[in-house]
Amino acid sequence: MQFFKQRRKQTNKENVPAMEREHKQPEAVVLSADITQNIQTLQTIYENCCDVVFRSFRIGGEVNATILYIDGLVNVEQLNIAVLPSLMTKQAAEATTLASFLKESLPVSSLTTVQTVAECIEQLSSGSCVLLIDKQPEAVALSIAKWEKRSLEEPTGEGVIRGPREGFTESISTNLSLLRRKLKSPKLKTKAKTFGTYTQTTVVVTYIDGLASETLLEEVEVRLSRIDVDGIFETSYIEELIEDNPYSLFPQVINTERPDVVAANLLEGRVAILQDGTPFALIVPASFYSLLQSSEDYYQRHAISTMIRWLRYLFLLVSLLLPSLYVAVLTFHQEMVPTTLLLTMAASRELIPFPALVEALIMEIVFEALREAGVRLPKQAGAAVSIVGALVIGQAAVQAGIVSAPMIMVVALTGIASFTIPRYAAGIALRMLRFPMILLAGSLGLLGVMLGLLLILIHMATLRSFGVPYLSPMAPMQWEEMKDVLVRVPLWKQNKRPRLTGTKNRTRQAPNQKPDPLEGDDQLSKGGQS
Amino acid sequence: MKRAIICFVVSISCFLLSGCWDRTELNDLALVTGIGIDQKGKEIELTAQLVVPKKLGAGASMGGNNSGSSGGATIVRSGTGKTLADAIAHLQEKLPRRLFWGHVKVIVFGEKAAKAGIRAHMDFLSRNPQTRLRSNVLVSDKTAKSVLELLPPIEQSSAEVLRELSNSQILMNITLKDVLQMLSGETGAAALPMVTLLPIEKEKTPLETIAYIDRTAIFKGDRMIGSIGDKLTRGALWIRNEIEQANITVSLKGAEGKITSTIIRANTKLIPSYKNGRWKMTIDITSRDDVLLNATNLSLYNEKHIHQLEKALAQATIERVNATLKKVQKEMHADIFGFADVIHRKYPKQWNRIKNRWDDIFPEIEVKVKANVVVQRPGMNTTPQGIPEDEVKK
Amino acid sequence: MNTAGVLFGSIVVVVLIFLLELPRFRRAEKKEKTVFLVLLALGMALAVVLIYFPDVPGPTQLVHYIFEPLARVFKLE
Amino acid sequence: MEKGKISALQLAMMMYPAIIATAILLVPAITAHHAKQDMWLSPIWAAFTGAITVWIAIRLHEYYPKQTAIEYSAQIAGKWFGNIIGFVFLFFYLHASGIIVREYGEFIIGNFFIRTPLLFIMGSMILVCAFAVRGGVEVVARLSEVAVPVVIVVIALFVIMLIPDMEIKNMFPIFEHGILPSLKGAIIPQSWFSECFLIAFLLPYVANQQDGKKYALFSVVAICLTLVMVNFTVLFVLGNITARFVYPVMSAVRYISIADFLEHLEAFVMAIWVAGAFLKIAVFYYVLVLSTAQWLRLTDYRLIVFPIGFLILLFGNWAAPNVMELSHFLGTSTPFYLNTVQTVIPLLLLLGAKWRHRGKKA
Repeated sequence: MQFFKQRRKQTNKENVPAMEREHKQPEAVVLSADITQNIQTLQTIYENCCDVVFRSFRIGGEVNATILYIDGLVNVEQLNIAVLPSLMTKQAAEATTLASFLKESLPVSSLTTVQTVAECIEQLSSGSCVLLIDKQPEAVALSIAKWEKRSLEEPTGEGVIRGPREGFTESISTNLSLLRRKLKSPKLKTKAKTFGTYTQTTVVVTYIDGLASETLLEEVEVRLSRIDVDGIFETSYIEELIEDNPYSLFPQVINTERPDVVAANLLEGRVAILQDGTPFALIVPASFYSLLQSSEDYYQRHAISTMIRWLRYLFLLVSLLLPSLYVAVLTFHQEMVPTTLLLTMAASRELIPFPALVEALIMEIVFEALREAGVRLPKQAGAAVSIVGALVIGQAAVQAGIVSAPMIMVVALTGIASFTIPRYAAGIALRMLRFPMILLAGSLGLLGVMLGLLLILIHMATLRSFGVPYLSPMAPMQWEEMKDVLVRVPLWKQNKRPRLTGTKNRTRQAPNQKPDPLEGDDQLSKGGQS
Repeated sequence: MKRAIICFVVSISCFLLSGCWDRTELNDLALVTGIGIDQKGKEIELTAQLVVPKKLGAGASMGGNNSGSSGGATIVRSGTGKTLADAIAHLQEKLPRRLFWGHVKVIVFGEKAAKAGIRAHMDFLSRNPQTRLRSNVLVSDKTAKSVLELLPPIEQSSAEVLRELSNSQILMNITLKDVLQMLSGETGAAALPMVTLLPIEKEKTPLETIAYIDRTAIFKGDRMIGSIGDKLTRGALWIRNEIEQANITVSLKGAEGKITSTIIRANTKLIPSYKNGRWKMTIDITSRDDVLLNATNLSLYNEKHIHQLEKALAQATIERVNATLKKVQKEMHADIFGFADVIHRKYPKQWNRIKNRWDDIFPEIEVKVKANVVVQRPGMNTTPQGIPEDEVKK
Repeated sequence: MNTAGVLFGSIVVVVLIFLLELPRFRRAEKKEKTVFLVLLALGMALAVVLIYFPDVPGPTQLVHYIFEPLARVFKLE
Repeated sequence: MEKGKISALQLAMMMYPAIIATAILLVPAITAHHAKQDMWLSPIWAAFTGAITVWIAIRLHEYYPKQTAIEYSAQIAGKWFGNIIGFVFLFFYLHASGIIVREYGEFIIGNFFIRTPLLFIMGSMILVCAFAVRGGVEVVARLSEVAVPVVIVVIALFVIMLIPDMEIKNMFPIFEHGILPSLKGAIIPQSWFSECFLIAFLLPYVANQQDGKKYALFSVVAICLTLVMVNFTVLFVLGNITARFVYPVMSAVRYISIADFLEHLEAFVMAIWVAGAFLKIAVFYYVLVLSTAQWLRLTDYRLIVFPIGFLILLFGNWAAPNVMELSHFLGTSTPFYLNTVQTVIPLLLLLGAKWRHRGKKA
């Protein structure tokens, strides 16, 4: 596929001369039959780790054994009540083989035998207990992990009025279970990988077999395989390492904390990347319009969703252009404003010491600062500083004659407009772009605004996200796809999957599902009720 | 990284370079709402009516403590020079702010200036990229300055007053574009609305009187040759098919009192004809009216009375049109009705032959006026109100 | 605008183009490098000529000279 | 060299602004000067040239489906002579781009930014275009798809908003002096239509070749209809003074007034028009850069984008000393110039190609 022609050179990694990255050599050691040696090896590895517990005991009072676990990751209660007693009882020694004994009498569902020190460490980190037994060249890992985690909550970043209210949490297994509960088909594939030399973070690539195209999957694999970092704490790390244009302001990947969004996108043939430790999942490929869609668009009535989408597109332009248009009109094209309005503006600007351009810049920067402060401030103080604070400051600034009243309106409207964009990442990109736009408007008026707009469009037209043109389906035009961009057509008309991602299996549902009581065999509407 | 720095430096320097050039702050503009052009001896005097936002702001934002000084939001400044551009340059010298012509509503010519010719001024006004082709053009019976100086009690500026009056379509409504079209058209004549100053009332300052449109200035070529009053103007509007609002009052035979009707829709057709080397023009007027006032004792539910009324109305219209024709066609010889265009459209070949002699031919054209008035509704009353039932003539 | 300013400006433009394209320039083939440099030099030379002799007849005059007789035939004025 | 692919629809979308953008500004005045009240008819005559040029380009394309005009002229006319034809094209497109940029600059400065230096206005536009051209044919095509609908909507709005001020009587008498004035008025617009030859450079990159012909002709019709609409509007509004304005459309836009509020939209219309002009310059610029690279047999054209942009800027400055001379040039010798390069030379090439392929096809 020609989209992927710019596949990155793999040479980068080899060029680096055997980096001083810590080698995994000591852990590659195979466990020996001597338990003391094993314990010693592990103790040196876990030197100065107070949370690693070594508990020695005898199985059935005869065989030396040690159980290792990391405090806080393991269900100690189960260990105390179920595992240790059954190991310590007499019968243990009477069993024919150790393996059969463990299988028969340990009340733990998942048992793994491990051969190497490295595996031991991996099991310990993921919350298993490792059981070392004397004279055995292998250990047994009992997975009785349990750690504190957040319960399911409504995602705060993507609220809906109608729609499922559960969001992802920081635990990957919970997230996968949420997803699995929505897509019960075995075609939902989840491929795990581990990233981060130190963090050893689990990253899961999920897709639906038969819907996601192989080229896309392959591309995701290739890009992920290039990642070699020491730690990953958020999917944004992955995003930054796999996106197409690292310099762009625009997000080229959708991030969401809603399982329903991920599930719906998987059904359109996209690929999702989940990561342990963060509620945010990545979805690729993204197009600009997919960033302007909210999951609720599909849960509300279609006509209303269509209108709300248009409103969103309008306010997208407002959030990008309003301050620059204001500056351009006020300093270059005064004839455009109706006379009465212009006179009102002139009257309110009469005592303002700054040029309109400076005024706009000051106020926009103040607004951004207030927004940022609102996010960072402790919750108790945050509310006071937010919009209310802005309004109070604005009112005072107008009365003091520092800023004109129309400017405050423009800034407030711009700020609000940028929040109508459902994806925060896209909204903030446009908010940042309005600063260069204001500067352009201040130097070339509407011409400058247009040139700036063209530059942004050129950039967007050049962008691709995993082979999909960023502006599709607008450009390149796919009229068929506009049903989910210009409008949101009713569900019974969305019979085909999007062309760019769902090429493998185009048909989404049975045709002719438009409800039509008079045509169908609906008993009630035929007047057949007695 | 290096490229980022270069891009940043370049964009910043571009921005700094362009700081001056065409950027003008609103605070540095003098907003002109009306232009007056007068002839002072050999020189042109240009009067600009400027809005002072400071005075507006006092009324608008500070809570109306001194908003009583109504109409004081405009001032008038003049400059003189050999040409209009010269005069503007002189005017600009006297002002701390840059003149801004983008909001010019009206252009007023003093009578003297109009008589001296307006072509050069028109050229300037349409050449300037700031002025609007939609500005209304008027002629003042005194100086243009005296009109713009007025401080109207209702509107913000006298320019606004004149524009509203023009747009109300009772008399002529002529924009800069229309003037340009008339001047460069085949007719060689133009008609512009004319402003009259009302005499000053007692106990009022001279600036508190009002100006209103009640005449029409007739131009031949680009010079004003005379003017006609409001009645004749109506006649002209009838012929030009521009009548929008008009009341016609007639009295009927055999009844005392008068009936006034108002025009709902009117249409005029000019039909030229050419026979034996003579040009004839038929003016065919059709109008639909409603009765507005009935001071007679006639019941308008009688068809006979309606016919009578219709005839009387038609007659009144014809008389009005004829009066206008007499004055404008026969005395002034100015084709403000667009006869030339009509003939040109209908008889393009013959037109090319008579084009150069049009000034001689126009006064000789025989004009026949036909009017057809249909009264549609009697208003809210059936029989006349306020008289006993038996006095009503059924 | 004064000539020195324009001259300085065009030098800045040429240098900027060169700097901006430097990464691509390094990777390019020899032929492309030559074409790139020749085009830039042409531009600079033309800029200098235009700055000092702004009225030097250009392509427009040439074309006009060739085709004007035809225009006269069709009486386009 | 160019690996991108465009669709036939995108081709049409690129052609439309490539002709409309400047045609809509200058042509109505020149047409009105010759054709008076028959000016609305001229674009229809003019469109024939467009159709012929498109036909020539498509026939040539059928002979050499994978090559642009530069490449096949070397094949048809031989290496030495073909290179000369290639150079004529190069020079023409450089000169034409310069003139277009100059027209753009003069329009912007004459109407809006009187004190801003011409070089700055032209330079900023060329810079923006250069970024688009570096993105390749796909980017230019996508930008047209985004911008052209907006341009069309704004033109339609402009017509609709002027309806209250239209006077249909302005178009009479039709054919006052016969059909000749309207034909004469068509000479200038038809040369604009000959710019359709641009498709000869873009057709090899069209993915659905079969539809190329259909969409190219469709585009010619759309351009023709737009010009007719615009001419009608200008004629109805301005009447006999149309020819007296340098940019009649802009003067008509100035006249728009709806409810005392929607007034003076010219700056807004200018901004949208700039998008159209951008596309026109970008398409010409792209063709110029691509042809230069092909003529010199380079492997990549991206490196020469900026140097050529600098040359275009200089040519724009060099094109004419002032607007009057530019208008005079555009009104007199331009049509013959444009037609010679874009219609006559391709026609000769087509004859040559026929001769070379004689007897090959049944």
